[in-house]
Amino acid sequence: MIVLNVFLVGFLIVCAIAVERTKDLLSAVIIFSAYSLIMSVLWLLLKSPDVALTEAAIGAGVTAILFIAVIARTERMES
Amino acid sequence: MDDIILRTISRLIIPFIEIYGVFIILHGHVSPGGGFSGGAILGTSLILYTLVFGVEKAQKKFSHKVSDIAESGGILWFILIGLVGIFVTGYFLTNINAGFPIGEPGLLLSAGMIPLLMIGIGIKVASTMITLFHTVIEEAHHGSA
Amino acid sequence: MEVLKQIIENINYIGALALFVIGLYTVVTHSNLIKRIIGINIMGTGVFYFFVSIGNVVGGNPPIVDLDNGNLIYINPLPSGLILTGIVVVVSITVYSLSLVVRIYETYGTIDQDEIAKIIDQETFDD
Amino acid sequence: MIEQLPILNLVLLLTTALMIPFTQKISFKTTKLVGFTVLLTVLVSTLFILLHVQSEGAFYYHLGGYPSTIGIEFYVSILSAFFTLFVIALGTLIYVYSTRDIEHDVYAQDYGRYYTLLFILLFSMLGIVYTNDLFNTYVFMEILSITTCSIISIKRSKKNYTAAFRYLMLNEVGSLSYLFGVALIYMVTGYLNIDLAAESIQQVWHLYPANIVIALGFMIIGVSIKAAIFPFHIWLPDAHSTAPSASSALLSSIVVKVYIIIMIKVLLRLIGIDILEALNIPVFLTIIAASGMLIGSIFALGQKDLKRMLGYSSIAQIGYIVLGISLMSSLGLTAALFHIVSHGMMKAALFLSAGAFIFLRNQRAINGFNGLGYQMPISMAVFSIAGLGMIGIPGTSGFISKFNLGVAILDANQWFLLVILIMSGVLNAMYYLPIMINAFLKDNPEKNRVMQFEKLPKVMLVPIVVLGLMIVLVGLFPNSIMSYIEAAVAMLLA
Amino acid sequence: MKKSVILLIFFALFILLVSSLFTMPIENSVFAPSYNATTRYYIENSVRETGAINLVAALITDYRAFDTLGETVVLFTSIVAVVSILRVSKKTKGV
Repeated sequence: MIVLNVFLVGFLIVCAIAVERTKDLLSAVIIFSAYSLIMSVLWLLLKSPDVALTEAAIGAGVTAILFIAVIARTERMES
Repeated sequence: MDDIILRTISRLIIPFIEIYGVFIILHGHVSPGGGFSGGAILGTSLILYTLVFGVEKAQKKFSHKVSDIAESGGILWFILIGLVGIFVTGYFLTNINAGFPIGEPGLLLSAGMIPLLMIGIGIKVASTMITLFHTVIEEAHHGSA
Repeated sequence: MEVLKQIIENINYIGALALFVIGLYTVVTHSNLIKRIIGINIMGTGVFYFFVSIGNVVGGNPPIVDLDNGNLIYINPLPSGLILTGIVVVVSITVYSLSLVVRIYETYGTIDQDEIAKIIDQETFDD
Repeated sequence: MIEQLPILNLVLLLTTALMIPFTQKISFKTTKLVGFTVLLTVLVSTLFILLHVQSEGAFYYHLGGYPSTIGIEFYVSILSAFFTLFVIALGTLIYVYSTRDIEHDVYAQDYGRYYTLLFILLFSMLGIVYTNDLFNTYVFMEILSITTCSIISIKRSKKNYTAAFRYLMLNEVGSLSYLFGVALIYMVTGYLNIDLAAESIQQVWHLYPANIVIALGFMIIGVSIKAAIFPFHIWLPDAHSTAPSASSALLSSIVVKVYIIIMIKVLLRLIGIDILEALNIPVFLTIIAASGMLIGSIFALGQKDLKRMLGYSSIAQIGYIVLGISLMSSLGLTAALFHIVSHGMMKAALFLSAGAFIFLRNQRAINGFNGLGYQMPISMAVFSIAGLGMIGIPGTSGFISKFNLGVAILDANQWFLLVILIMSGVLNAMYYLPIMINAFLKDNPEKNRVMQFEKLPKVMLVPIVVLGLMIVLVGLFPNSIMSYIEAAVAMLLA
Repeated sequence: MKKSVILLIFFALFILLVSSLFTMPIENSVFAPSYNATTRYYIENSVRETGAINLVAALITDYRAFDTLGETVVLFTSIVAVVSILRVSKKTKGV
């Protein structure tokens, strides 16, 4: 279990740095969505199923959809 | 987006998502979940409907008028339940002491005001999510002002 | 070796701090407005992760009472409850700031802070 | 019954906010009347609470009837009772003013939304002042930050969007820093209730000093960003100058002060003076306050836009308040709390009269005030009174607060601070006096020097005049509010 | 150049936070200071007092229901704020 935990945290930090580095905002949002999903798995490992469920529905679902809707209305690349 | 596969599949899937959302809201006090996650799932089903069938059709199902009532109503419902506590015991948002039936722990019909509040929160969250999505995309449809 | 063991045992806290700092860095250094909003979200999850980690108990059970077995150890339910509130709050802020971004793009034609500052300077210079 | 008044006030304000979308459909006039009635009711009941607390002492209100270890509670002390009265009184005046002023700044379709936001704003400020729970404070802080930004952006003009966005981002960084501090405090104490956490901090302070130090740092920085304390003030000039006039008055006179109340709660009630002095926090605060006082005034000197100048002046005045807190003595705190009230009244008067100039003449540039005193005598007179108060001329409330601050500084034996105080006063005079002199003594070639009757609508004029009278009355009879403030300080330092 | 300095500052902040982390009570056991009498009270009494076996639900909608009220108000505020800048009503369209 602890190996999975360390692995997921490492993945999480890589995702966060990737979001920070990516110039393409759409990819950044999609990576961020994956990040939220990993976060919800981690919260499941920390035995908080309520928070995990909420994060999976709100963080990975609704937030990502709204980000994409806004990017569709503005510009996609970061200069 | 007029695709027969999308339309058929989403017609099939959306009712299940909605039932799942309602299930999560109603079982908030006996299993993980509750108003926030269930409401978000319910909202996501309507977002899916909007994406497949377009804003106009979705707004016919969920108009501004309905969303106005759902948003104010969710909080007013919360306040109303809180005020019951004030009238009975003198404290805001009281559960058992205000006379809400506790039932047998572990069953669906138990825990006094908790499921009632969860329903209010669920409606509120679902309507907020869908209204926010409609507001953000609807103007692109009309062309920028 | 000792240090590595300590790090692995407390990886949750360290990860949370790392996310907090990365989020803050993104908010401070990036001039793209959407990137900043994502930074706020990362920072928020970092804080929430830290908060939930405080409530964790090694070998504990999820905070759903098992009525048949009274001797279980449960984790601390309070941090989870607080974070449920926190997640929804951050989503609300995100949505509002996104709608501001939509309007900023419509009026200035860009969502880059530096370019907007240039346009504003130009306008005040013209006045 | 009187114990339930705080929560009933909150519920009343919230219900009004929720009902406005529906009453607005009936008629906008009824909405305004209903709002005014609600505010008057809340004002009267806060007054009752204050009188009750003064005679019977502070009381706790437990939400849900749960004791303070497990539930949320309100702590209605003389401090919170007095400041809720202050918030609601100023809020009511600004509300009355805004009923006409919004026609100038906001589209007709957004009137109802503006008042919804205004009532939620008042709701959250009352909540922050009453609550005795760290996480509950965070929730109310978030409501407050989102409403303050949206009453700026509701004007729907170009600069408002960028100002509101920058404000929102900094606000959110501040909130999350505060929440991180709360997490660290919760980690070592296990309580979110301020009193219980404070007791526990006194015990564990030697065991886990790192927690307390980092938590204090993050919480103070978070609140400082929101209160525009000197190095974190960058959002304030834009936000205050672009917002609708009524919103600027609200932001500058009440909202910023509410964050300072949170700061006082965290510093004095949660952490306690002993730990603060062991960590040398007062010295840091003094440096921040002194540099804020000077730099805010210096920037204000160079401004061409009236509202922007008032914004920079706020930064300097917040420096005065922080200076009073940083002295950590009962005299210093008295001066700080008095200056919160007096600056609130003066800044509200200044912003409202500035709004009046914009409303009637569209006059924002500082160099265009020649002869305005003859065209708008009443608002200009109130502007002058408030400006003189900012400089610290005897007879205004500003003089009393500066005098008290000076006494507190002398008591603490810190002479260089007195020099800074006087320098800041001189700088204040340098940017407020020219406006008044231009308005009353300089000729305007286009208009003759005949005193005209003021054409400002009555609902806008009355709040301005009331604020002007209040500044003078508090300046002449400071003891009327000083007794409450001294009781509050005695409670904080006990 | 400026960016690398900022990066260094943030890295220093991270190192500072992590190094002070090891003096904090991070053992994650039932003996941690945050797992105090209040937590035990919630675990032992919440089923009897609220009837909900999900402790988190009991917390957010009973013991600390006022937080949840505040949080629904945040949602309501956000929607009013978004609508107040994005929605263009039919009457004023084109303004």
